[in-house]
Amino acid sequence: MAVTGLAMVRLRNLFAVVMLSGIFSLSAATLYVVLDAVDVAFTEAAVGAGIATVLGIATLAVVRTEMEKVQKRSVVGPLLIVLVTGVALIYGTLDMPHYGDPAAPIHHHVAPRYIEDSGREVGIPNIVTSVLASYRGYDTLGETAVIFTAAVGVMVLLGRGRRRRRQDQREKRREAAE
Amino acid sequence: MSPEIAMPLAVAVPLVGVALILLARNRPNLREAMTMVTAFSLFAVVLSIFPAVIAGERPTIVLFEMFPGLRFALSAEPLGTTFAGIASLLWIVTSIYSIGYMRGHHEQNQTRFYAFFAVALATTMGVAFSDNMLTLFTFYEALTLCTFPLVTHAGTDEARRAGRVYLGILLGTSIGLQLLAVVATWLIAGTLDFTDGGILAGKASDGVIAVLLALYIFGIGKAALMPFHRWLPAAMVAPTPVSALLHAVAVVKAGVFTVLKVTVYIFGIDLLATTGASTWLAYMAAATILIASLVAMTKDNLKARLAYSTISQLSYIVLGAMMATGAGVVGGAMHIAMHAFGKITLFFCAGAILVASHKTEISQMQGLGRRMPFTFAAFFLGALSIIGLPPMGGSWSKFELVLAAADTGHLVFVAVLMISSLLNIAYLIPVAIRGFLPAPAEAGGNPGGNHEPDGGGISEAPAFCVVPLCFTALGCIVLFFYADWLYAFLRPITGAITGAITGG
Amino acid sequence: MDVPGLYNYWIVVVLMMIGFYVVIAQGNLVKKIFGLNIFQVGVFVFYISMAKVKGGTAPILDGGIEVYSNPLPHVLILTAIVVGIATMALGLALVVRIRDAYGTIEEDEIETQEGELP
Amino acid sequence: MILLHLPALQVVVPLMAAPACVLLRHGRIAWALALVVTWTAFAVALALLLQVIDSGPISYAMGGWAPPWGIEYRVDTLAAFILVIVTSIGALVVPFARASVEREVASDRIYLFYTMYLLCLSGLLGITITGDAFNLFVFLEISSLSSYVLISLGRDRRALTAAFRYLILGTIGATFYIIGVGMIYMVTGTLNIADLASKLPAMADSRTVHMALAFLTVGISLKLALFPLHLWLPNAYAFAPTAVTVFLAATATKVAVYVMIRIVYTVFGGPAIFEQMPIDEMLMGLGMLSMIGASLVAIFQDNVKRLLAYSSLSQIGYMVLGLSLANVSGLAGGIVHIFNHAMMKAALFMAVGCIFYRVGSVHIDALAGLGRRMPLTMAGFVIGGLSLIGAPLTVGFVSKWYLIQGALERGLWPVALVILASGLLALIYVWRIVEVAYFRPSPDGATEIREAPLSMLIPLGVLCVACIYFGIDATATMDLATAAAVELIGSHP
Amino acid sequence: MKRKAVLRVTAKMLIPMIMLFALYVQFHGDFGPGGGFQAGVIFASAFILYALLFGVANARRVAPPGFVRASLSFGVLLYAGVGVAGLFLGGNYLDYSVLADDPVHGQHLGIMLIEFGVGTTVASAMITIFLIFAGQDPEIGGGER
Repeated sequence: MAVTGLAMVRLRNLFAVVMLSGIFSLSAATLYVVLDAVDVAFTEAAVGAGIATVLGIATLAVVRTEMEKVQKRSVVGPLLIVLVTGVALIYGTLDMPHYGDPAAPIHHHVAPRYIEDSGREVGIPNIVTSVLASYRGYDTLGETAVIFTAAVGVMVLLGRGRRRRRQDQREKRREAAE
Repeated sequence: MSPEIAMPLAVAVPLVGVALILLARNRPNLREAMTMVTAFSLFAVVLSIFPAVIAGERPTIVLFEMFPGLRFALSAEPLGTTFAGIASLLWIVTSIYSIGYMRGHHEQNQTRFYAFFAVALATTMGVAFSDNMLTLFTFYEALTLCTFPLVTHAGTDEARRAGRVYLGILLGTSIGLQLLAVVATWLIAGTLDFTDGGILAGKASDGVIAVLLALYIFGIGKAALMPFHRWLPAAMVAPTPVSALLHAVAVVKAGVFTVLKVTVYIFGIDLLATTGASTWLAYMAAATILIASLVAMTKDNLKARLAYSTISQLSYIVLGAMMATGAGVVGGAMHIAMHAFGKITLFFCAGAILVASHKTEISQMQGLGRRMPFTFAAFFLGALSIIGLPPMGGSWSKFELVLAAADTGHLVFVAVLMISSLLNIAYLIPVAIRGFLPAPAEAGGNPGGNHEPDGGGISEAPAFCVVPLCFTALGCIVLFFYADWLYAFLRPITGAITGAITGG
Repeated sequence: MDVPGLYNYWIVVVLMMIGFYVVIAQGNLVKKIFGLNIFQVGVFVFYISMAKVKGGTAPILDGGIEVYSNPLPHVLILTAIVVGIATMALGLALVVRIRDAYGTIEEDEIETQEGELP
Repeated sequence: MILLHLPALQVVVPLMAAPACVLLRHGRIAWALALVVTWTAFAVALALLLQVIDSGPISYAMGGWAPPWGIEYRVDTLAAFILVIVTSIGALVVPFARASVEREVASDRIYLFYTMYLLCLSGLLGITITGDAFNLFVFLEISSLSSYVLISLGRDRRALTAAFRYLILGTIGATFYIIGVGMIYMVTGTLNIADLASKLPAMADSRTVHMALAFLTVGISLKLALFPLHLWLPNAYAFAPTAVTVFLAATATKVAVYVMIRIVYTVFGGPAIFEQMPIDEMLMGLGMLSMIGASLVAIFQDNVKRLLAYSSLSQIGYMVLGLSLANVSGLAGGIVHIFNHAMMKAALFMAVGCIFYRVGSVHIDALAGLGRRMPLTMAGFVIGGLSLIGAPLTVGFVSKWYLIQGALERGLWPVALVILASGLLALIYVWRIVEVAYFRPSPDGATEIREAPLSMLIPLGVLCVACIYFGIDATATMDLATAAAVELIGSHP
Repeated sequence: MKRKAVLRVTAKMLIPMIMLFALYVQFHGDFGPGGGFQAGVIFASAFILYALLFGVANARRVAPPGFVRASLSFGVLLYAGVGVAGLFLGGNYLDYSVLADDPVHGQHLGIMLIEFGVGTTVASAMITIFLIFAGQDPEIGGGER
């Protein structure tokens, strides 16, 4: 995955970047399966590898730009920020519970109830679904609202079709000229 | 009418006047009548407060609570009542004068002028009757803001620049220093009420007291203590009635009035006397007196010269307060009244000269006195009062101040006051004398000839201008004879001292 | 994937930082959006890996299985993925509009054009 | 029954109204719906505030699942106060927006505008009211996504790049936020804010917790545009439609400040964590830098909207400074400044909106002579400006007073001086505009400029009256803010 | 166009399958991985496939924008409405237990309804977004704005 990511930094062909992003998502999805998160993997595959790639390609087709231009800017500043952030994160990990440690606090406070009681309280086997839809159903309502927002947002931004928009702009310019 | 009602009314009356003025904006005569009615009613209201104060009462009224624990309140005590009385009396005079001046000078935007003038008076009343430092600060700031449109009245680039200086220094000092001092006082003392004997005694170390005092004294930019005096000469671009009432009486006196209030009721004279925090500020004031007088001598523009004279005179009052003795404070307070009458006369004269002859520079005024005898006579009287010569009111306040200086043993201050009087003579009297000298040859040559083409147009200013300035000039003389009464009226403000001594 | 200790997190950090770098260092708007994607996926992996319990299985109740991985982070990340794709769609829509308005999707060129405006 | 469910209704009503707007597909009807909904929300917020004052914090379990398993809605004094601020501004902006939006947004987009507006409002309300750290993120994204769209509706093409920049930085901020949340979740096993607050003090010296705080702070600082993370804000405010600018300037950054207060005080226990990590000093420094730096930049702006945007940056500095002072006066000053600044900035931007409506420009030169042509609008501007400067009898004075008091209580004289100096800088940039409007003659041919329509003037007037009323009688707001601060810090002075 | 014939025929067979799968994911989410969100995405991808092969115009005819928009809103309203129903039945917001006599049954019903809401919104959102992107006029005049 890191290799894919690094390749994305270097490549100038945007089409390839979008494709790599899809591959990146797919490998992330595989990783999720390994980590027992099947639902997440399913979603990541559908969204990250599917929808995101389609959108990316559609965008590239619309903006008609395949190659990124060579940059003149310095990379030192961003690199420094990234390094500082990274080091901060690593520093933060030092006191974290070890990976896969069953004694880690997250496995002992809130989660056990979901695992132990959801079968009785909600009555469906997929714990993720019961948490998603019932215990934390309100988050999911928010999530639906987010998707709704995005869809309406895209409608607002692009809904009129390009030709109409250009007409508008021409009119606006004419207005300004008057 | 009970004084409790009268105080908020004193603030409200001019504001009602504003509404009336705005309503009558399309009919100049009615509009000016409104101003006059308002001015007279205000004076009546203020007068109605005097008996109670003379009787030794301290009527107080709480209007509302501003922050938890901090009230917005008004109260009447001798210092404030005197100030309110002078300002409201002189507003009547100035209103009459304004009519003559504004029309004679064909000023624009006269409605705005009268409206903001009335607002300025309302806030001045607020300053005078404030019961605590927060209320005072509020009115103080409001006064700055509502006089800004008056300063920039002309709307020219010069006026705008002057307006910037005006606002910059006044708000800069008050927000930058005074507000800090007020909040700090609130923290240290737990109250901001003006209390006999001060509220800070025993609550803070000498060092803190000294810093606070400096913040106050420099933060009260309206007192024009150097180096924060630049706004006053700048404000002279305003129409002359503004310079006369606001920048010789209301605004600047609001400044020194605040200084006195802070000295007497926040710090307490005793505290200042024992810590000695004020001594170096007294030296600052003394320096301002001298330097401003010297600068005044170099100014050829009459209003500029008067402005520097005002700066110098204001520092008398600051000096009086900073000497931290009863006599000094009372002398300072009296000087508020005395200087008000004197200086407003001088400004009225300057305005009358401008209206009649369109002359602003002293060097051009040679010979004008013969054409405008009343104006120049009044100027002469006003000048005498400022200098402090009997039989003018100014002599008493100066006498008190010198006495106080001698009492405290600071002979330097005695010397400064003396030298300053000499300098006053040097920069004021020549103006009057020059007016009575023969006009220069090119201005006509024949002193009696009113029909010469050059000087012929100049005669006495409109009656609306001349009558007020005669009135105030006479006022200077009257004050000389009634100074005792004023002294007795003001004396209780130093009751803190006697109170401390007698244990009451 | 049984890397002991904290190495797992460190890999995540590297992923995140690659994405973060793309976002702040690259001038191409499309690339920025996809960089954001990588950055977020990094965070997702971080959450998911903290949910893993050694020897656990996917949190779907089934008789006979005792150890499940923690379902809560999974739920959170499901939501976060949705939010991510929503942001991305909106971002790309903006890119299209910017391309219309400026004729380019390079940050530098846009900045030069804006610099000419009052 | 309805009283019990007010917390849920607070957010859900506007949230449900948004899709309804899409279904209606008509600008005016959508507007009317938005009007009804925002005023309802305002009423709900007021009712909540009264309940909280009456009977203490309210906890509402979403879905009937008790916290920490379910999502909790928690309304304490601070949250109720912020809800009132957000909904009141939201309610006032809608009447104002009708004319303004019809002028600035294409007619067939108007119903979508109100959809977005309602979503943004419900997002902000959700952030404020929620007692769950992750739920906060979800609503943060609702409000952010909708505000990106709202900003991009501006007429100038720079609105697009501004929205894009905001999108990138906003998403980075949100991602930092979830990294931080992830870390604290990892060490505590809970996402509920109250639960976190009870568990975190025990592990306050963990490096993970420190870094979590750092990431949360940076993430939120991005959203609230604290210097030097402010780059997105000026253009976004300058080029968005005016109604949007009014709303965002008065609410969005305020809610971000609220989140900062929540995180630092409620979750991490306020003053205690400052002994572990010098977050307070860092915030104080940045706050002061914002106050001075942004004001200095504002002085040199010729676009009035941009000028006000920079002024917002500097005012945000006040709030951050207030929270970094970590004593009751300072924090209360910061909190009350959230309220006060919301009112004054909304008034100022509304005044600018009126000007734009009539004049068609917000360049400073276009304001020449407006004091005469649009006297009411300019009077509103002056009142807002005076509040910004902090003149007595306006709201600005109140917050400044308490901030100075807070600084002095800590013995930080230089900080007090910085607060005052920033007020003076505000004087300069406000007065530049006032001078042009009142003392420069209007250009020839501008005679047809009239006063703005009443539907825009009334909201402006209401805000101006509020600016003065709450400046004169600050007891109510200060009592609330002080109560909130005491709740956050504990009773020690 | 003819070269696409093979693709089209394959697609005609595939699309119903995908949709069926979507429905399966939608309602089987209780037991295996999946749920409304994933189902919505899969459903949308079936549609996208259709649009790619048969043209956007045809796709528009299948799913008129007005209809998509309506179902977009409907999903959110359904979800939020379930919550409100909970309120009226005496529970807290989004409390499904009160929806039926038996709490577990109520939970089941509630989850099914909201998952359906999510699915509807997600599918319509994805379709909307895709159609709009695809609907952009591909004629760009030489890079000028």
